[in-house]
Amino acid sequence: MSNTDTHSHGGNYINCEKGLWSWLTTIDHKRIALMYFIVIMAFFLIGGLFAVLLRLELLTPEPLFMTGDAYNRVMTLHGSIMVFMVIIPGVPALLGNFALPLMIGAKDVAFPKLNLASWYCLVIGAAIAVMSLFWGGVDTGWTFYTPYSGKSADAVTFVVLGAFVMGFSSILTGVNFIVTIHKLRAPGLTMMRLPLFIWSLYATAIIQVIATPVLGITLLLLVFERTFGIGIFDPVLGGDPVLFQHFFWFYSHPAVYIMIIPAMGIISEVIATFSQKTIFGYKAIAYSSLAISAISFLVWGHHMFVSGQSGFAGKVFSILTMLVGVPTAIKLFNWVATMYKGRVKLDTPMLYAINFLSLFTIGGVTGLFLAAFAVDVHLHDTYFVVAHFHYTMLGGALMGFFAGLFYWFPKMTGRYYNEFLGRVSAIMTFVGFNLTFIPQFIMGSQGMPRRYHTYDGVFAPYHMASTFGSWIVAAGFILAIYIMVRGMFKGKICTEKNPWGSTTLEWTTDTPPIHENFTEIPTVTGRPYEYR
Amino acid sequence: MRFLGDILQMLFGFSLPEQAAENVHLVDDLYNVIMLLSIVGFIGLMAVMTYFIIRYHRSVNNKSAYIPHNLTAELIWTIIPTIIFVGIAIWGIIAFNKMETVPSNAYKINVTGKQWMWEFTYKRDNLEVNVADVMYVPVNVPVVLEMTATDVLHSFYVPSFRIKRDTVPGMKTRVNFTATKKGDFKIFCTEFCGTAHSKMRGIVRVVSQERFDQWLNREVKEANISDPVELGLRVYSRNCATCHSTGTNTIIGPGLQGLWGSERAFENADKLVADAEYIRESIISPNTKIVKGYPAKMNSFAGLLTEKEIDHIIEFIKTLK
Amino acid sequence: MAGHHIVPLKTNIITLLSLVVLTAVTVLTAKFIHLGDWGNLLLAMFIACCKATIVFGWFMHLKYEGLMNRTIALCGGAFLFLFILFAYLDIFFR
Amino acid sequence: MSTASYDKKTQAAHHFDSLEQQHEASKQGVWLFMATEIMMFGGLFVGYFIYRFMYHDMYIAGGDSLNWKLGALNTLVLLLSSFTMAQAVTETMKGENKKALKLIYITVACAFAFMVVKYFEYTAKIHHGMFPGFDLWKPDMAYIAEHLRSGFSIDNVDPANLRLFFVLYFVMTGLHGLHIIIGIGLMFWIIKRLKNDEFSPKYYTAVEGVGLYWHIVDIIWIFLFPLMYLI
Repeated sequence: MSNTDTHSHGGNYINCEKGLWSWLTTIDHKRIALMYFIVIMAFFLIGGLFAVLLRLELLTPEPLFMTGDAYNRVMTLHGSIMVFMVIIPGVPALLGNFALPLMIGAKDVAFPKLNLASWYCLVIGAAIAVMSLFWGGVDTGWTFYTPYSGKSADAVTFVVLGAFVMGFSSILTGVNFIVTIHKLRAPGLTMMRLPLFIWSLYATAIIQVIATPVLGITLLLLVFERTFGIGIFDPVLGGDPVLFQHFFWFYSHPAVYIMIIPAMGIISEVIATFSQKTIFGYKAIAYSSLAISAISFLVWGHHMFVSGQSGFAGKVFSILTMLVGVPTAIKLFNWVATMYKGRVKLDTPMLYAINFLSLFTIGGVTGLFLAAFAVDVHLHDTYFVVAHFHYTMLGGALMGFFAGLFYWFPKMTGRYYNEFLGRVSAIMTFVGFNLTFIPQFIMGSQGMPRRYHTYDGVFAPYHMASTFGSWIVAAGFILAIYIMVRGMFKGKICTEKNPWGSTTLEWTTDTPPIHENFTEIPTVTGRPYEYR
Repeated sequence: MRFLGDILQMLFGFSLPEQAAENVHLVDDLYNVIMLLSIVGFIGLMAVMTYFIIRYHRSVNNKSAYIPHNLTAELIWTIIPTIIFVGIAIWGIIAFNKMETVPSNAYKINVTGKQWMWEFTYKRDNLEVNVADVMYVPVNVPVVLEMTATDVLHSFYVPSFRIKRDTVPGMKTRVNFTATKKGDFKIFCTEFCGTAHSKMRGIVRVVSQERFDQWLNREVKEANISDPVELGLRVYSRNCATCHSTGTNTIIGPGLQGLWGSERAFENADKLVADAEYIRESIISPNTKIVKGYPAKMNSFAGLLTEKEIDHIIEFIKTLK
Repeated sequence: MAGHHIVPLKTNIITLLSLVVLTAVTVLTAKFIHLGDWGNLLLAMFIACCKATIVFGWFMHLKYEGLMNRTIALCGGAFLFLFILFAYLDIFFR
Repeated sequence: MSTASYDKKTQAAHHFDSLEQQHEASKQGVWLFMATEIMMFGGLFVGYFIYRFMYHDMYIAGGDSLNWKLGALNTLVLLLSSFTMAQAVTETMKGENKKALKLIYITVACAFAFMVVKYFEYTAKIHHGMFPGFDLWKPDMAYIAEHLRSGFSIDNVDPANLRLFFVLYFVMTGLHGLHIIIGIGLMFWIIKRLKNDEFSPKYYTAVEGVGLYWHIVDIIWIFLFPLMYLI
């Protein structure tokens, strides 16, 4: 039934074609995933370097080695690189691209050329954004709030244009995934038999398609304001800076769910496999992914409780924000319930999954403080918020991302990574992360504001502890990436189709998969997690 | 609720700043309740998870059960979190409403946030007094702040009063509090506003009513003194002090000591002797002549300073030998 | 398959005429009937929505399409409406 | 007429099972892309509604100073082009590539007509100093007062806020014009392929995709016209 294709010949997808040109013009989703790996890991290291520089600078209340402007630029670059170039493309583009067609029994994504185009969008957009460094960097914070971003002499236009182009990478990936999930499922694979990682990619794709265009038009208006001098958000002409915040957060809050829902999908897969037990409440987890992506469009106002938004709007947003917390709580309970009466094994992916469970639970409950109106008035724009979103983004999205990377590593590269060092890196990141961000919660509740280059002496001990923690978490992640890169080239060869004993489709084909994924398309008979 | 705060403080050091205004206990009580619920929830979930990992580890248990779902359990952990979360939201809204209602006899002070300093304007029988960085406030008197900004977004935040509101250029925002404790309380700017965002701090000085009236009378009297150098000092302290020192050291801009009559070298113009015309021009449009080695960071003060005030500054700079 | 429904010329002409008529209606109501600023705005938007649904239905074959494409078109409109609603929520009560 | 460069497409790409599945997939992909177009222009419409609520008199003054007759003409031109595009899709589905080619030519002609009318409108506005960008903003208040409808007075029209109306006017209609130009490019692509006689009743995905895009651009103008010119 699968018609033979002219240019697929022996060997797996990595060595079936040689030469850089064959990689740069590939339309094979697995190769595009590896190309995303290189780009995303490079930017993760650069962003992480900026984070360590920031923490080093904040070791003492007085400036250490940066001026005010330099600190603002490093702070903005850390934010922009991590958000636009690492976490938003991270799980969906890298692991989604690799695993989606394999898990639904398809030969490739629906629009392979579009898939390659979204990789180029990310690379070109990132190049444009990085060009801003040559014109003095950007010092507006990754949120580009007007009127400061309209007036700042820095090269804001470059980063904004870069983010605009990278937005297309996100939109095209979203379109690709929705059509693939709808049209290319293997025979017998109904929607309710889809693995939960596919459900999470589907929910994420909906957000990517609906929310990213609004960011596109917002950034375009900001570029017009800076280049043509039309002052749409400029208060001198009566423009309303709070309107920019509405536009920006209408995208950026669903964007934080683009970051976390795919990671949740990976956690469902990893916990089911490493507990060797059927996932608990399959329907509940699948529908809560959709519920989160639906409600996420109605909650953006909780970023603007104190920004001049009307009190009434704040109250409505406060209640809706609490509602978006409920599906997340349901997922957490279902994951822990999956471990009940299972056969739990603590390999590296499972350790990262447990990192996710613990850190993301803290991230979730601290969200309650910020969603309660009166408490947010006190805690808004303090280090409490910084710690909250690092717990959800780094503790949640990135831990899920690394769990997925280690989980699919044998299938992607056909080699094993060093298991012992993997576990060490999981523990190091957990310890270092908590040492970095628990003190920030305490500082934040005492009123230490965000984005401060010099601060009040009373907060010095907390900053010091946080800086020490940042060294440990940086070492942990560098070790994790080192293990993966070394494993790719020197790891023990893995030809076993199903090293972890999982029941989803991607483990039925050989390691690493051939160009067309399956020699013949499997037919699915039961639900995805049938661990009898 | 008070004992709850003390227990938590003892346990986790999550001490909130001191309670120096009315209605602050509302925020602290809700904060402590959420903290308690979070700690109980988190430790509970982690304990159950750890128990499952140890009890059902692969080395101990070799047969995993087939439990696809359990309706009662799922209903419980859907309904209970919804009730708790929405309950917290409603409590937060009620607390906000109470903090938000402005009593009718509130004393009005105008706050203006400008790039990297706070300015407060008091009205006393149709006379306006501008004060920088330190805001005097009578104790146990409800105060309402009507705030705006002149250039970019700032945010007026006093942790001890648990109040915070952005100051938006072109828009009036208000926040109100009733100070209950005397003393100095820190003001922070919490909306990113550029180079010296972290230096934009001030103090709320809560004093007794008599002490406040005495201070205000002195300020009003000072407001209409005639000596230009004295006035020049006042204008300098309110607008220029953050970036230019009266000595020779650089804060962000060049120091002003010995400026009058000295020769100035520029990045984009040829040298000239500093005179009244040069000082006036560098206040109105600073970027036409940028002193060598300094960034073009200064905003124009056109429209912010009257001609008279610029004259006073020039007189004041003349005295800086 | 539902996708291959051929829309006859007659239907296309009727659709075009109805759109032209509705354009005339919207011009006339806006120019000569004054219902106050909110009235005019809502009326104009209502007529524009009718025209949009006509174009969606007949010109873009949504009437003959499966459920999925209709939900996509509906989602686009619904999320935009929610965005406008919540933005107004802030501006009204400021 | 050069013979078709390759035989009529009867075989789907390697990862699709059938041509039918590929057609449905690409149509769904185009529909998702249309949702992104709706959301992108939606952002501008939200900006328009908010500023209209905040500066109502300025929007009435700005709207009245536009020439609504040209707007109405443009609307009719676009509706006609929508009709010819829809009919072209029908003809391709019936295999009548010749007729479809003629209809697409008419659509391209309408698109050019639309851009020409737009050019005259823009030059008239810039002539009256109403372009909000660079330093061309020298609003000719007399011209605006003269066109202002009864019941509204010119003195509560603040030129600074009026500039906001023209910012949105030029951004929205400019971006819409850009989409028309992209549409013209797409249609030339379809014309080239029609000339190659590539389409057949079994394979006409590209024509339908460009048709959907063109109808969405028409719908955006259907909303833009009353908001800007009439109310």
